[in-house]
Amino acid sequence: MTEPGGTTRVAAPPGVPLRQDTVADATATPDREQPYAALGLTADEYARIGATLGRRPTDAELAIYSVMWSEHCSYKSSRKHLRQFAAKAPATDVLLAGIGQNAGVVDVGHGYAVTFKIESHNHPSYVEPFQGAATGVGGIVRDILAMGARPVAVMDSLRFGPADAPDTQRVLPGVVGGISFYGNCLGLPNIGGELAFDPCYLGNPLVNALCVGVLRPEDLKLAAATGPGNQVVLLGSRTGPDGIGGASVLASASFGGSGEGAKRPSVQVGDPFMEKLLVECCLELYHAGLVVGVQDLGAAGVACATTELSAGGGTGMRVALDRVPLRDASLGPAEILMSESQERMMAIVTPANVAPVLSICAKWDVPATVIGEVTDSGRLEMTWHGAPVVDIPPSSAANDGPVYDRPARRPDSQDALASDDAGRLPRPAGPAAASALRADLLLLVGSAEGGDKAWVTEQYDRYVRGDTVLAMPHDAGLLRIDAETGLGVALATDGNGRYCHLDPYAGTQLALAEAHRNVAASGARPLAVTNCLNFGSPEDPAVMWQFTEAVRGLADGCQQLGVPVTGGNVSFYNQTGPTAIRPTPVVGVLGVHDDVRRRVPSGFGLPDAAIVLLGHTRAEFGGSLWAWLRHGHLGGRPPAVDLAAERSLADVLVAAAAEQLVATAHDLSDGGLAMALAEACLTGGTGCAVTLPGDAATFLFSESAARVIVAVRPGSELAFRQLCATNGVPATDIGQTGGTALEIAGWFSVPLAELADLHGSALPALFG
Amino acid sequence: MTARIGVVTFPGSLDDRDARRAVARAGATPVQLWHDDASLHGVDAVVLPGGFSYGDYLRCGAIARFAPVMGEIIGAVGSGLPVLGICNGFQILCEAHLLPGALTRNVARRFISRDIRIRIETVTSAWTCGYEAGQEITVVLKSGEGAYAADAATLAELEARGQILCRYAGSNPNGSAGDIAGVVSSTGTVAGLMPHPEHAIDALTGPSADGLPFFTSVLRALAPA
Amino acid sequence: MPSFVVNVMLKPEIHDPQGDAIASACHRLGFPQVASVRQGKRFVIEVSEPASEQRIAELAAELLANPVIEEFSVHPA
Amino acid sequence: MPSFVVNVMLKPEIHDPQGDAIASACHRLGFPQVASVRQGKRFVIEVSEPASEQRIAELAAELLANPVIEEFSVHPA
Ligand SMILES: Nc1ncnc2c1ncn2[C@@H]1O[C@H](COP(=O)(O)OP(=O)(O)O)[C@@H](O)[C@H]1O
Ligand SMILES: [Mg+2]
Repeated sequence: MTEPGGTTRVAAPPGVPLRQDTVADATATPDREQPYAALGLTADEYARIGATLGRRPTDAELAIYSVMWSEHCSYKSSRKHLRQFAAKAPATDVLLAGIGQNAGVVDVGHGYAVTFKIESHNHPSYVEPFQGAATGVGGIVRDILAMGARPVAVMDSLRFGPADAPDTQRVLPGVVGGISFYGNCLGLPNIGGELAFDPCYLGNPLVNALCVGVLRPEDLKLAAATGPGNQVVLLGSRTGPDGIGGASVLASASFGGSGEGAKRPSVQVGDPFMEKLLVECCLELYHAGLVVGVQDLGAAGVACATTELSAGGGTGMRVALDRVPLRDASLGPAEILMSESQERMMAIVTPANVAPVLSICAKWDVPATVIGEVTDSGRLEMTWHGAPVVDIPPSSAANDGPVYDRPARRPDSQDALASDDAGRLPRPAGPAAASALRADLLLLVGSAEGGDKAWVTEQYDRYVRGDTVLAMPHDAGLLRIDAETGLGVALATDGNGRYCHLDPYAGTQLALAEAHRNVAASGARPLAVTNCLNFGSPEDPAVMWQFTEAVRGLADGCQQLGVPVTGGNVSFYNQTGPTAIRPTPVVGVLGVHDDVRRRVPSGFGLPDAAIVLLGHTRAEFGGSLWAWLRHGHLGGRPPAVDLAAERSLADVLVAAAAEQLVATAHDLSDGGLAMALAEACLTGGTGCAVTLPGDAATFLFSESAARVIVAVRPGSELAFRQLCATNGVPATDIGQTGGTALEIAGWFSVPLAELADLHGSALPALFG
Repeated sequence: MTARIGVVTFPGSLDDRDARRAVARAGATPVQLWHDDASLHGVDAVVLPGGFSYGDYLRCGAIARFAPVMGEIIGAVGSGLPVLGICNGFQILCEAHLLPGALTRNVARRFISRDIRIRIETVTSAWTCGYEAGQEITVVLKSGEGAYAADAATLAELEARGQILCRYAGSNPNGSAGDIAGVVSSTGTVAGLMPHPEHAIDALTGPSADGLPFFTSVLRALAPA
Repeated sequence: MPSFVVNVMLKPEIHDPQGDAIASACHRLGFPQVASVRQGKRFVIEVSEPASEQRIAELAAELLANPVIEEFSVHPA
Repeated sequence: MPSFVVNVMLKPEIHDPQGDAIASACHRLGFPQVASVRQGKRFVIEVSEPASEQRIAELAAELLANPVIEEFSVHPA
């Protein structure tokens, strides 16, 4: 059979590799047509590859460029905007590695550093919820491992369609089951996350996973292949035909679509057991000082790891692709390069250390194979059974991808949305107000959004490793890092698609502020930020406007709060047909706790403690949970952002924890004071009696930002009041803890048993 | 000299670190035992920790049971070696037929991680002699296949011989037969339970410190009378 | 390559929550005639050299099934 | 009561880490001739009134197998 380009191909007998498109073929057949468009490259991008190489790419090279220049790997639509994170970053001396690395690394003192990052696995989790979510956890854990750190915890931020939609019944249990399966089996405590529902996520759920790791600063590893002569070792699972839909386009286009071996699944199956072995094995290799550089194999597999390692090292690399251990012998070089098989890492090792590396790998039953070596050629050269199939400058694929300045335009509909003021919604008033307020509280508490998340979080092991100090349902997850000093880190993730829909700039800052507040509530000082930007298609100018506003909002917000963005992830094309999801940036904040023994939980425990509301309450209902659930309304303005107030509030919370002035702190967010009081009562198993200091509906359901409730330790009232005054944080006494009911004086009272029942049955009623 | 208590690490063991910490907290010397090592290194007792040995592939504990170190343990049990299996360790002990019965899928078909109350039923075993009969304690349950199953005759025999180590107090979280949370061999030395006493040794990082007596009990049992 | 199938099912007296849940799901989905469902495991084992059914049964008894709660059968595939 | 068996296996191109782990366990246990193991599910379904194989296949497609990664077959038991 004769290909368009003129090369002759014969169906190879089993066991004999098909002849592949070599560098020599590419030079000899400059005009052969290649399926670049089917691989997602534009004609311009394809031309650029030709110009870089001075010839057409081989199939294998085309595979590399197509994955490396994909939106996912190259950030081609977002890169221009993301630069603000570095440009506006506040001066800090704690950042050991920042944007551009696998994950950001911050120095937390006492000889420890922490690395953390959040990443999306949205689309795979829709196609196959269990495996999609499971491999999402696996992927982010390898990113953390690649920094030289021991992964110590995970979190998950989840968004689904309406809770009662049939497809949510399929997707949610699968996603949660997958996260539970992978995270639990890997031995990483799950210390928090989010769960939200909105019709916009029905055909496009959001599954964002966060991992945090701990290392000694001197053990930091970078993705750099240095030292010509050093060996390239592939560790972990054998490579199979996973997630290489693109490569099969290539295979069928260049091999005439032979039916044999053409089935290429887009679903990857996770093997947490192999990942656990890989983690322990890599950590032992690191501690033995046997690894020069390391990179995880993520979305673009071997293509990504080899180009990034050699580009990162400023070196070259020679790789024999036929040495890659395969699960399916029919794979060719392009497919091997693009395969997304899970549970693999790539390490750079000096020749002398190859033997000890292989023996540690054998101890852990982790397959390990030398597949190449570092060179000083500045070229990434790959062979297939001796024939050159790749010869490119690695940074042309890894760093010099296309960058687009996509048109962004604020849609006119924003004006109408903004003028649809939620302040006009009818609020309980008149003689029936008391029972209406009570009913509204119960509506929120018993909804899928406001209900107890235990149906989800009980599937996650929060105790493994024995260092979890706070986890669900507290405001932040808190981990002990050093048993001697009590040093710990706190983490929280937040996002609010409704606020961002109304105003992506303010909405993103509100997400940042909420995560910041949650971390501070535990007593930890916020230190650094990661983010996952979930948006629709960047080719839609309205989406691009949302995106640019969100990035600007986050960069400005971080600057004002004095916390740098250390890394993150962009997920575009979250849409169903032409309809994009609401813009949903998810922000993760990491804080340092000086002594986790002084942690502050979010539940009321002590009776007879004064409850103090910190911050200003205004009538702000735009985007609120109350407006959404009670009135099905989404319009107007989100709550006002006041980052200076957030900062002062955090200062108060951190000092109050250190001085042990408060027994409880719980931030106010979705559902306002009403939800916060209900949660604090239920979490701690203690009731409260509260007197509202103004308009009841406003105080109960407004979502004004920069607010927290605390329960002050008896005897510390004066000191706490003084602390608030010094920091200029408004503090209003609103009541006392104690009893077995949530009582709003003069309005209504709900027995905790009734509250617990409603709160606890919301998700089980839907998911069994 | 303090007692030396071995904690086995299988590929996929997860709570081995916590078990070692609990052993140390109890005042004994934790000794790391490797699954592939056919020696117990002279330890006085052994803990099989929680986790997902061999990924829990096939059945929980089914593959770990054949590890070389298990051969040593099975041999030493005959001469009175105290062994405690926690969660996955309990599953391994059942798979190895060192304890009767089996652990099956939770009735709710989901992994359950929850703070629960259990009642200590037998205080004559090597691992519970520090408790009072009927004492209720708060510990963590975290398992997907924690429902204890055995045939009626076995259950009756366990009951009659006082081999029920502990029971779920209050509601049965996973569908275990007879609310059984743990069982012990007729010799009182080999014990297994699904909940995790090693996660309950410090109220800072666990639901209580109620689990510590498991680890101090064995020291008492080992001490020369 | 020759291969064998090993079927492993829970013994009838052992509760199968998974099977029960599937049976109720069948009813909800409009399959009222489903009286009961039992879920078991099916292993397909390829052997590189001829192996007797007897040998595979030994493997099943030792590893693939737990005799306390399960029963199995072996067939050439 | 009449009954059917539904066998559900991962599609051949889908990675089966569980099967691989079982295969290595077989080798360690002295069954070196085991070349590969694939683990699937086996459902035994009892029906209270006569049901066609066709109908059970519909049930399998909808409920018992995930067509994205699995394939199934139906047989009278
Ligand atoms: N998907 C999830 N995974 C883990 N923890 C979760 C998840 N969803 C919610 N949580 C936890 O449940 C608790 C309540 O969540 P939420 O009501 O969103 O808190 P907040 O309003 O303070 O942000 C928090 O501790 C949160 O971390
Ligand atoms: Mg929050």
